Amino acid sequence: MSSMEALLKDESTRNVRRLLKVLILITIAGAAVSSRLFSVIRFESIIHEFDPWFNFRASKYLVKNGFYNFWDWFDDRTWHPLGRVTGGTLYPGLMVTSGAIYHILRMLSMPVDIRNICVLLAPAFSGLTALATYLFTKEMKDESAGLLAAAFIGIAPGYISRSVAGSYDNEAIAIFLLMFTFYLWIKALKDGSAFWGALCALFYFYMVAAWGGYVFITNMIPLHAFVLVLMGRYSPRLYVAYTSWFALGTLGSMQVPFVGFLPIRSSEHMAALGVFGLLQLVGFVEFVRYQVPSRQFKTLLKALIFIVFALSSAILVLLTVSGVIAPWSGRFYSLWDTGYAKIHIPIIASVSEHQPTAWPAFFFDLEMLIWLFPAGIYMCFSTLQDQHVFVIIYGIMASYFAGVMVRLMLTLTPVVCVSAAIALSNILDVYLSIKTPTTPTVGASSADDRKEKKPRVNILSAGKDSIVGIYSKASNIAVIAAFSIYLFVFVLHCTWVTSNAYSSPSVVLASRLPDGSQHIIDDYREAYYWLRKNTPDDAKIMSWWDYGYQIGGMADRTTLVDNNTWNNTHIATVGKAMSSREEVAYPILRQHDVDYVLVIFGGLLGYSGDDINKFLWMIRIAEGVWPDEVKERDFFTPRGEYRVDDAATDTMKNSLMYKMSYYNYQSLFPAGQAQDRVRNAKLPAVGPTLSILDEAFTSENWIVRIYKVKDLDNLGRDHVSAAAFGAGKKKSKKTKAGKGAQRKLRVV
Amino acid sequence: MPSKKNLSTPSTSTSTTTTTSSSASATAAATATPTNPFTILGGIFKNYSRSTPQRTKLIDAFLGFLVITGVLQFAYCVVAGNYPFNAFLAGFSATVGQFVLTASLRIQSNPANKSEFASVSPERAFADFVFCSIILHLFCTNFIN
Amino acid sequence: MRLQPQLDMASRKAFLLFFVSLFVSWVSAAPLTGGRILAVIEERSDNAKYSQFLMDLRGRGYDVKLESAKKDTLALLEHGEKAWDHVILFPPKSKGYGPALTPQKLLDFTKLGGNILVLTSPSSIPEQIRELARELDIGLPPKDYTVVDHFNYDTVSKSEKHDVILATRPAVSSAVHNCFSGTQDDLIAFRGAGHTLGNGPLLVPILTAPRTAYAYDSKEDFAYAQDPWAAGTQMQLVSAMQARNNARITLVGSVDMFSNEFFNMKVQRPGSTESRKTANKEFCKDIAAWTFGEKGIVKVNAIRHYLSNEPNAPVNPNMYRIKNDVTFEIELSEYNIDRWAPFKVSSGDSLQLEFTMLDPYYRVPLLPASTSSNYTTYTTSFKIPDQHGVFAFRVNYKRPYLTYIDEKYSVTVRHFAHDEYTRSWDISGAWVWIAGIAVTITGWIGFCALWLWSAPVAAKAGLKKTE
Amino acid sequence: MHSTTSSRMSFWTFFVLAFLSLAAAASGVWTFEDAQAVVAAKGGKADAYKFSPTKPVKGAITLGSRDILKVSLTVKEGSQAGRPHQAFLLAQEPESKVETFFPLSVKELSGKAKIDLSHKDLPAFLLTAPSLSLSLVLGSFGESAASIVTIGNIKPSLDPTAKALFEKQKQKDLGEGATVYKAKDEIRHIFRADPQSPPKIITLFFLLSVLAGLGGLFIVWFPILGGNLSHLPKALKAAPVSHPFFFASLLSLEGIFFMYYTQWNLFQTLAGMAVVGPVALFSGSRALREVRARREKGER
Repeated sequence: MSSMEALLKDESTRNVRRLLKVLILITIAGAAVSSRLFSVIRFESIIHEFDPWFNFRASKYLVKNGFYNFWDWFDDRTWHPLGRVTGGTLYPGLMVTSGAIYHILRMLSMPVDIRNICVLLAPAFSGLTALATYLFTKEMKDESAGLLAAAFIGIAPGYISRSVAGSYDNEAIAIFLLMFTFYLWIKALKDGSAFWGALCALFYFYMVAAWGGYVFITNMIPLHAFVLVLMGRYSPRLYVAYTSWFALGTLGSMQVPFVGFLPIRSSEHMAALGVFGLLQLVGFVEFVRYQVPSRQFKTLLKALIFIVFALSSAILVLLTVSGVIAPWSGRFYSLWDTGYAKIHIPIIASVSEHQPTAWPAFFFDLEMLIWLFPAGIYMCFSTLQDQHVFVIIYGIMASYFAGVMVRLMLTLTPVVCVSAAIALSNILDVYLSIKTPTTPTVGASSADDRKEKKPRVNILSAGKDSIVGIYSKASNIAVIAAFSIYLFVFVLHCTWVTSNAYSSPSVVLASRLPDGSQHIIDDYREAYYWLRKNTPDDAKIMSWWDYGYQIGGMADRTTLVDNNTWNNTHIATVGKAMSSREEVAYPILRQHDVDYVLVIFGGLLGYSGDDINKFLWMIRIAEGVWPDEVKERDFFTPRGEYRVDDAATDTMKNSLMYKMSYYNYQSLFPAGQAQDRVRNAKLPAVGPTLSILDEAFTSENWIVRIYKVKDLDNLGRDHVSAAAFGAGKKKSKKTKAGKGAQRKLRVV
Repeated sequence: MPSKKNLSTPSTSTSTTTTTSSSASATAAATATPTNPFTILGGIFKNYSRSTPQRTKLIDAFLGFLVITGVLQFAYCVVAGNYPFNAFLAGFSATVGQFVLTASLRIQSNPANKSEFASVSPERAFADFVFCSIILHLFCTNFIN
Repeated sequence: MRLQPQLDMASRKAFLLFFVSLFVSWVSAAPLTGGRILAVIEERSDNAKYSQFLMDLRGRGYDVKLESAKKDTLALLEHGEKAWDHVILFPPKSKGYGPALTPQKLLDFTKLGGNILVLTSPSSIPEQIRELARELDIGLPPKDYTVVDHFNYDTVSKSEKHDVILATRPAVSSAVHNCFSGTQDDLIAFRGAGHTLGNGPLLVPILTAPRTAYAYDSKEDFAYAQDPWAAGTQMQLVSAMQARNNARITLVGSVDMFSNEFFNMKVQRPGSTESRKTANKEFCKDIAAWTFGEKGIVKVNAIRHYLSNEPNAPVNPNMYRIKNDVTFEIELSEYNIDRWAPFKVSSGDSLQLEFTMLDPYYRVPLLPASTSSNYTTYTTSFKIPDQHGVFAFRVNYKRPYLTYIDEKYSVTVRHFAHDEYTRSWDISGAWVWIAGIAVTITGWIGFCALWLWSAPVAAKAGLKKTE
Repeated sequence: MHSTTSSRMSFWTFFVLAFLSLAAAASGVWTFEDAQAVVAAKGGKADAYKFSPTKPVKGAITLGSRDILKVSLTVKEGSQAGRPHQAFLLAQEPESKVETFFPLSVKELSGKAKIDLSHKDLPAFLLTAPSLSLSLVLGSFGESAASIVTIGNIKPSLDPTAKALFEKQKQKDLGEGATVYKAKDEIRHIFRADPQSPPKIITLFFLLSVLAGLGGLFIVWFPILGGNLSHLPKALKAAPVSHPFFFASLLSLEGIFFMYYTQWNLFQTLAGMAVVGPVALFSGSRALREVRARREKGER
């Protein structure tokens, strides 16, 4: 025990302690990385779900054609025939990062396949995230808290969900950048150094290049500054830090082609601009206040500030209304009003990760942190310095947004980890103090000497003179034991969630056979490779936008729409084709020179994420553009049910999607026994007929079905009658030419 | 005490931009207090020119120059339209950025703020200033195309 | 990676053209689209009736096989390939043609590019032909409905029935490249049934009944045509369907047209004084020639597009940039009986180039630039629209009596690359802001120098300022 | 176009006259007499138009949607009444020459012929036409020459809703025929207008004033505020290497930016900065240490 005291307090052993910290951090990083490798072990080293496939494709393009070609990339393999100015409409940060890594490894004569880099990028950066979180928390409390926070963020499912090996998405690096930018901001604010401010701006720039979520930083930092000003905590340090960050950061963010002039134009960025102006004013006024210590003048100036501020904000509103500044983007609205998207922008509402969060999700993703979180916030309140204000604001905002959108759980997780760590380390400080009341106990476990002016105020051991604290071994042991159990359970939970919930690459599905062994369902890749091998290289594939990126990535074929949903009308066109009758759909298919149509059908396997279940969104989106041609109502039975069995409406039964899904399906079953296992409905005895499409391919479990679009009839007949004739059906004989008005005239 | 006075100098620099506000203050002053705001401003000015070290004045001159350049560019944009817009942004934000950086330098290297900037000596401040400016110039040259 | 498709598409096209030309040179003895004709004729005795017509075909290098429809080895296709290049169906004596010639089989034959010449007579229009006609949207009259015309009948053949109609060739039109309007005052003797056509664009009338003609039931209504089946210009005597794959099916209402009798007949209009020989020989020859692809065959020799104002720009690139100036060229030949000749667009018509993405952004006429011994080069130039995307050069030239030309050549139109915008110093508007940056930087350098090396002169400065 | 029809009409009458005279020589000619066309309006009031082989009805008969046009006449072979094998009323749309026929019912002996014509007898295509020219064709076997006579024009009058309906019907009949193969009308893309630079004079004015600002700065610095570089020798003495290097590296950095602006690409620029940056860093730190020394000596 005494040796331990020595280790913890003695000056001579500082290096040992530093070494210890480094070791701990490395272990944490190791844990963070390794726990994200489940997916590779369970399945294989493969890119996951949807967006990553595009990022992967883009990275390959970058590595192959170099940076400038990537920048000018016009992609004619997607959004046919519109094409996409890909280079100008993506956040290049991720690809450039992996591209750089690729080339560096090359330089070190370690040729690594770009795919492996992409697969393992997210885990690697999660290690860095842990480091960034450590630094951030260190600024908040002390190193022990930092270490705890690093450990938490390392394994918190809320973050793992987006950063397992293979989920090669912007968030993979964005969270690291988020935390590091915040750390630099706090640093710059504390020291009032333009240097740190500039670094913060640089990393902000990197963040902007990497993820659309940069808007969160763009508003968090100004908000922090604004709150500080309101709290009367304006200081030259704030001025220096903020202005240097804003001047460089904004200019930097405008270098990213996709962002362009937004920082000047769009409302999301106006807060930063406003606060910048405000700080200039406040700065000015502060100095003049020093000049003339007359009370009236002070009040006068106060008035002045608010007049000017009101004035500028009024101008801002005016500009927004007059349209000089772009109004808030739809996604942003849906943050404030969850109902908004459903009504106005179905395309956004349809995305699963834009749904509001279910309460259990919080516990599922954060486990015990979620109840330590408020405690941590409270701690911050109790020792309220500038940086703590930041944590508090961050906590409040993030938890609101996380409640609104599932995906924003991601931005909540770090702050939860931080404040939980603060709370827990406070507890440990108290209960691990192996002290006798002779000497006052201040943060025993964190015995490092920090260059902080004010002594760290610790709420649980506030008031130095009166010795408050817990000294009975029993209670110490009890509490510590309890918490170690909590932590233990936490680790168990995280591992379990990671391995079971977040590690499956939705490209390959796993199912358990009766005997409990794992069975891999590989229909997607089967179908995509079929496309790759059996269709001409310039074939155009029409499918719902969810599968666009995968078709582009795995099948390497041209698609009409994909997950980059930039053109609502084009998507609506596909939706219309899917939801209308054959003879209506056919001209659309011809016009977009579609060769193949691909649908996902889970009916046989009971795979619920199939197109019939997404169908309503297609209809809604199409209805948004052609309200009088596609009507959602027509797809519901008079009693308002969405059915596929006998009771389905004719509109439903005649829709292309329905026909493609159930074409020939009945042939699998004894007559009249056809069963849809997803909607568990008994299908009509006679299956749908297709006249404009030929079935080209159906995967093993019928999940993916591909149809070829027929060419125009050689004799200019419509497909239905042509098919009828082919089947040997006779037309009604009509040798008598009609009389009078009935007589058919040739007028061309 | 004089050190404190130094702080007022941005008034020269900022007053060019916020003439409207100062006049507003004048009216408000008339309502708020009998003291004539113009005399106050004059006092400030005299105070400034008397008790500001020449080195600081050099900085202030630079600040003033930046403000004028910025105002000119903005006026040009208003008069002649903002095509090409990126050039306008590059030019204008170059001056604005340079202004705030220089202002930061001025604040940091100000003896009055020793307490605030414990870790930043004037030379360190200058180094930061150079570092930031270089980045600023890089961004601007890249942006103007 | 994405250049690949375009490339091998181009190569495919080139190969095709090469193959076609090869084929042409090889087959130059025999007709362009092959010489094997199956003439389905019931008994050999009839052979004599049409000998002139058949001889004429043989004379033009066809080898004509006469077969009975009843023959059980008769087949249009052998292992999925055409067994014949063309088929002539003479009207059968019995009710039908038999299993070898069901409409389905006939259509499969056309799918593979086989041409069919269908000859009918009022007395025998077999059910297969009726079904076929129904598919083609051609209306055939019931049995025994004959066409008569009390204005243009032949007075020489002392027929009381007025059923030998004297039709004239279709009028010459500036808009339509009509292979059948030969010498205008020809008289064509016709005895048989008429038919009506639907509005489909693939159907073309070849010989239209006179305005005053009508079809009546020659077995019932002797005294008075209460209920004529069709009449006037709405009724066709000879017409054709050219399928999308350019296979041709010609339906003739009168088999007698092709008989030696009619070939040699001298005819006279009511009212006119002198009698003339019929032009049936020539006209039937025209019909056969067109149906079997000796006439009205237009082919694309080559397609070229390139940047107009660059001397050595690559030909047929896969990618252009918005606002490029491009030139498009297409070489067209027309086959005429035995050789390829330059194709000439008729004066009232125009060959058009579309530059389209979803909708055409341009539809401009292609004008003849140069003419060689066997093709004409049509060309046009335009500025690519300021809209990026996958566009297509499309020459969609479909005209009656001519094979369809529908060439679609898709190219990618990209946006400006980062270094293709006009540089800021070229835009006078930007000078002020460039200068702004310049002075800021120079000022900054000066300031650095001052900050580093300026010596304080406190007092003097103070004085200067105050006064 | 109306004029053209009338001219065509006169042509036909002329033709017929010539034809009749010619045929008369040979034998009888199919013709008709006491012919009239009566439009029986719904209101019961009926107005009759008389016409004969030589004199067609002047002007156009308007045929309302409920009206019935009753044409009645007596057919004559030569001079005595008879029944021809062919007795049709032809209705032709003069533009497209599209024509349809209506057989008359003729009494065997009296030769009395009549036909009723109303909207429901006319195909949609003709019904929507502005005007139709009616002609009568009579012909039969035997010697007597057939004859065709234009007897006048009718104007089918449609109320807009009905017209729209028939137009739709017409399109339906056309079917694919709507895409008739012929040259389509020309299309040319219209480009967006390029942004314009402001008049040069304004630009130059502002340009000069900006440059003047720089001049002003130096004036304010050196003469007025008495800025100077007189510490330079001292600095050089104290740190002979680092000061020049520092300043040179700053200059060269700006030079690199200029090159980037004019011709270099990003990577060349970054490489250049990577070379010059460290120099600036080290020499800078040294130089500033020297400056600090001066400050602490109180020389600044």
